Amino acid sequence: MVVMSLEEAAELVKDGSLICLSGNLLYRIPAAFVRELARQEKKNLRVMKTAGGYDVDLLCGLGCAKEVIAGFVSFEAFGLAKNFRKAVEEGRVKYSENTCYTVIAALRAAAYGIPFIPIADISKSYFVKERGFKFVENPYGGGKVLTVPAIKPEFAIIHVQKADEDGNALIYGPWFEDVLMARAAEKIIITTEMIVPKEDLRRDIDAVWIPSYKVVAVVEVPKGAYPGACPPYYDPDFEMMEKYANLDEEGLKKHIWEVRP
Amino acid sequence: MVVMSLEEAAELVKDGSLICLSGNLLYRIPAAFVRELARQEKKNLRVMKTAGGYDVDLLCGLGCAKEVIAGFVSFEAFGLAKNFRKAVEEGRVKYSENTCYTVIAALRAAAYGIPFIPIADISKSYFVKERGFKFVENPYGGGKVLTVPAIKPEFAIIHVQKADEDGNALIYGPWFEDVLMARAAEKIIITTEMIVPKEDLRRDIDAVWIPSYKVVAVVEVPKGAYPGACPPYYDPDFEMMEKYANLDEEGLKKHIWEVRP
Amino acid sequence: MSFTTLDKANYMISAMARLLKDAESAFMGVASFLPFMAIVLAKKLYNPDLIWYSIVGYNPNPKHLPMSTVHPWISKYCDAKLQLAELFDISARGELDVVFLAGAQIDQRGYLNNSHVYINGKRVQFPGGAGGALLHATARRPIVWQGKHDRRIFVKEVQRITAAGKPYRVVSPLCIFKFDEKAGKLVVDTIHPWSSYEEIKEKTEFDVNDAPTTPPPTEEEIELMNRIDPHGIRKIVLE
Amino acid sequence: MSFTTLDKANYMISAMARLLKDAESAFMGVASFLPFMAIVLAKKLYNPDLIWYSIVGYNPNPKHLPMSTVHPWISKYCDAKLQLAELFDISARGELDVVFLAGAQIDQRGYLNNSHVYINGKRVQFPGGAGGALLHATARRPIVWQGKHDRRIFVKEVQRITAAGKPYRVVSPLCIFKFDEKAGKLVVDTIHPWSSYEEIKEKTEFDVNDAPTTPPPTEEEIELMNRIDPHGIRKIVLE
Repeated sequence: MVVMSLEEAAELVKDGSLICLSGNLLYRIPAAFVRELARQEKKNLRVMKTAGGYDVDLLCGLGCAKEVIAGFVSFEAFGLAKNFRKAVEEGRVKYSENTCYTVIAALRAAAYGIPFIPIADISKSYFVKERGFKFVENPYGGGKVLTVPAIKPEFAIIHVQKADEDGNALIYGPWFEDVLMARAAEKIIITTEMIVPKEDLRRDIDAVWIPSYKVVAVVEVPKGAYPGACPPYYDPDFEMMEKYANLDEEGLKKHIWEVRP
Repeated sequence: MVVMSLEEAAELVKDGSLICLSGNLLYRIPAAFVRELARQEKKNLRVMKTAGGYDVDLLCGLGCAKEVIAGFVSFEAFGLAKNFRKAVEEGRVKYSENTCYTVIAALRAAAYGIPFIPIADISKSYFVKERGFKFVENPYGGGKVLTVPAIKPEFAIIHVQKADEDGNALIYGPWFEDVLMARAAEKIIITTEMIVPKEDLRRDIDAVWIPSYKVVAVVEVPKGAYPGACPPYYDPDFEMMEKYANLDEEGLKKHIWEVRP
Repeated sequence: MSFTTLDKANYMISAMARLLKDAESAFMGVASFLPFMAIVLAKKLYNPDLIWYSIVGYNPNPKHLPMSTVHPWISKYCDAKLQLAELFDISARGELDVVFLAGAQIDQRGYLNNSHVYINGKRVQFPGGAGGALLHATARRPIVWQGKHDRRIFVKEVQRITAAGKPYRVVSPLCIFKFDEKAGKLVVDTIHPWSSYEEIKEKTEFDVNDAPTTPPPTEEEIELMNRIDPHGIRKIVLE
Repeated sequence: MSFTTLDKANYMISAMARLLKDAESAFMGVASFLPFMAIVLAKKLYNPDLIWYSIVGYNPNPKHLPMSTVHPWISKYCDAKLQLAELFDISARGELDVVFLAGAQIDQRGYLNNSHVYINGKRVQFPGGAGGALLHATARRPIVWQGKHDRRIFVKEVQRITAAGKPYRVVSPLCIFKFDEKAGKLVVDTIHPWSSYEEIKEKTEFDVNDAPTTPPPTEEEIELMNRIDPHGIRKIVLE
């Protein structure tokens, strides 16, 4: 049983940690947890995700992140992620640009306990060199193969629909990279719309893909993905995103205290 | 829409094909399909699976298989897989022994479209050399890493609880390697306890992990895993297995015509 | 004849939908209103068997154009689960037919920059290329699209190669390019009726050619587009 | 005092269960009646937090010993889904604590042969080592078990190395070995009360030593074993 408060769970994440965030763009993001990280004024976080938005932007805008490992950071219809963009342009945040595919490859290698994994040849892309991805000779013949080294996040922070008090967690609908990041990370923090009895999870066993063994915290946070969506419970709040997209740093500081949790 | 009869589906598999079979031991095995392969007197099949039993034994005993790529073939409590054993001992079938882990690694590499994949160091195991698994130098430092080359089955033959007429397929309970082999194979043949409308599958979407895009046949075969289990519909038939375990070749020949489909 | 922004969006969508007539499968990345509409159109009007790999599931059947690529509206009506990772694997295996890719900068070779540029030594950051690097390199027919057309976007050579590959077509608000295999570069295939060779020449950094006029969307296509997107969200892309 | 086959199975199960008292996690392979019983015992009596990675799911809670490792009885009461592939990854990452492995041949180094042997030039085929090659090499504490004990099984050197690793313990129907790190080989840790140094010496190809007697199962353990396996299926292993 690892149930705790949002505050306690966020305290587990130390300055400088490499964290991986669940969901994609505005879908099942651990938004409440990210706001709590910001309220606790974390510093030097390294944030990893295939496609970030609100979550990555907020950590960049409030000085919590020093590095973003991702393939895409944007608000889509609501424009560019302004705070992320500014932080990168001003050199306060390092954007370790990947393609979503190489973020996945790095997580796969970590999940499998192997030091690197071969990938398709994308070596014309500028970031391949910048990230230091290397070729190896295919030992079975056929020439050189590009590879990606493992990246093992310290924490996978995953917002789900339901979990039990040990941290077995259920995801309805698309997973994005969440189950993979749970496999790859050293530790898992689950925020969940609701904590349910084990029997309830068992009845839905085919959606329960995060076993508890690495879960260090389970936090019940209804609307924990807000302003993102957490189906079937709520859709994204586009009005809030429109407002958020125009916030400056002062506005952001207010935002994390106004929008609770 | 790729619905067809068991006979038609089995005709798609040509002599010499590399096929991968679903389930594990006595759980959700494509038993009816395997019997039909035997009734059609297929030859020189290469059969791949982590842990086989009835299915692999039957194909070996009736002269359909020339190679078994697996980590384990047995009837557990009902003894050794006699027909498999005899065929291997007499040199009629080549047992390309692996460990279940390397079968999975080979399927992963095929699924990811990469020529090989690093694995943990198991190089003291005799079959590593026999299978030709090779080391590569880790390009990120730290010495040599063992690898497994991709194996791409021509067919993944998967028995499931429910599928729609296009071949989107649902698995309740453990997957074993079934979803992975679906990803790795060129083509998928689905045998299913029942064909259901798309709307029914959608209501159970979190269990629908085989998309139709590579499915070339969907066959409705109630009790298609018999004498294996297909929960929640039926448990394994241990009486039949006890009987089966003692069949000689003549007995096997009768068995495939007596047990229908 | 005058064309509204909506008309222009409709032309682009219709053109993209028709490119899918013989497609086996299609994937669109994030933030892709026009490809979303094109895929829905193609599936309803021209190619019911088109496989749509979406980020939130396999073969979705959305009723409306949502404000986000990952909106729950889309995931709700899928035929099966699909992980983004698997979509990438499909493309890495050479099994993905059409992919729609946006380009903040697009060059004559068909290479895309979605990373960043330096303007007067100052870095201007884009969102990143999402899945583009892999998909452009491995999908059979990448279709590149852009809601704007000017000399900073259609450049001779991108400042950073985010994604390299040969586009099947490049759809802009002025014209459609196709890839000339022999010359190894983009050539104009059709010009939208509100534009001209002269305008494209002026607004493109690399050399362009004259070409026939892009055929208009049909009544049926327009009706369907209005049904999927009654509020004209699709215009945003061109604004 | 005389011991039935059931008594002997109970001793072996009890010994294995006690080895799990401080275990973090355990996995058993296929065809493993005794480890199955030991894990259930350990979870109920000594170590409720023990994580049980099973082939059919995470932390199952079966009521009875089934005739198959993958029986639906087991998968029905799991806390979460688990793929065999993931279990291997857990072990490859060095995160698996105890694994139970069977050995058709077991040698002094603790290496296992589950592949085949040649007897008078004739091949005798075993089922294969299942997941053993990886698990023996990477789990923290492999526990090897065997239902029989003779000189063809406990050999100086296995004819084929299916799985190499250092066993934490080897549980046989005559005794329990532990691994002597310094000597790099198995030594007898305890001898079951129905056996003796002399018997083990006679039935083991490699050198053995005398050792104290294996403690008996408690009443509580026996009662629980009888409840999980009222028909005594567990005897099969020793027959």
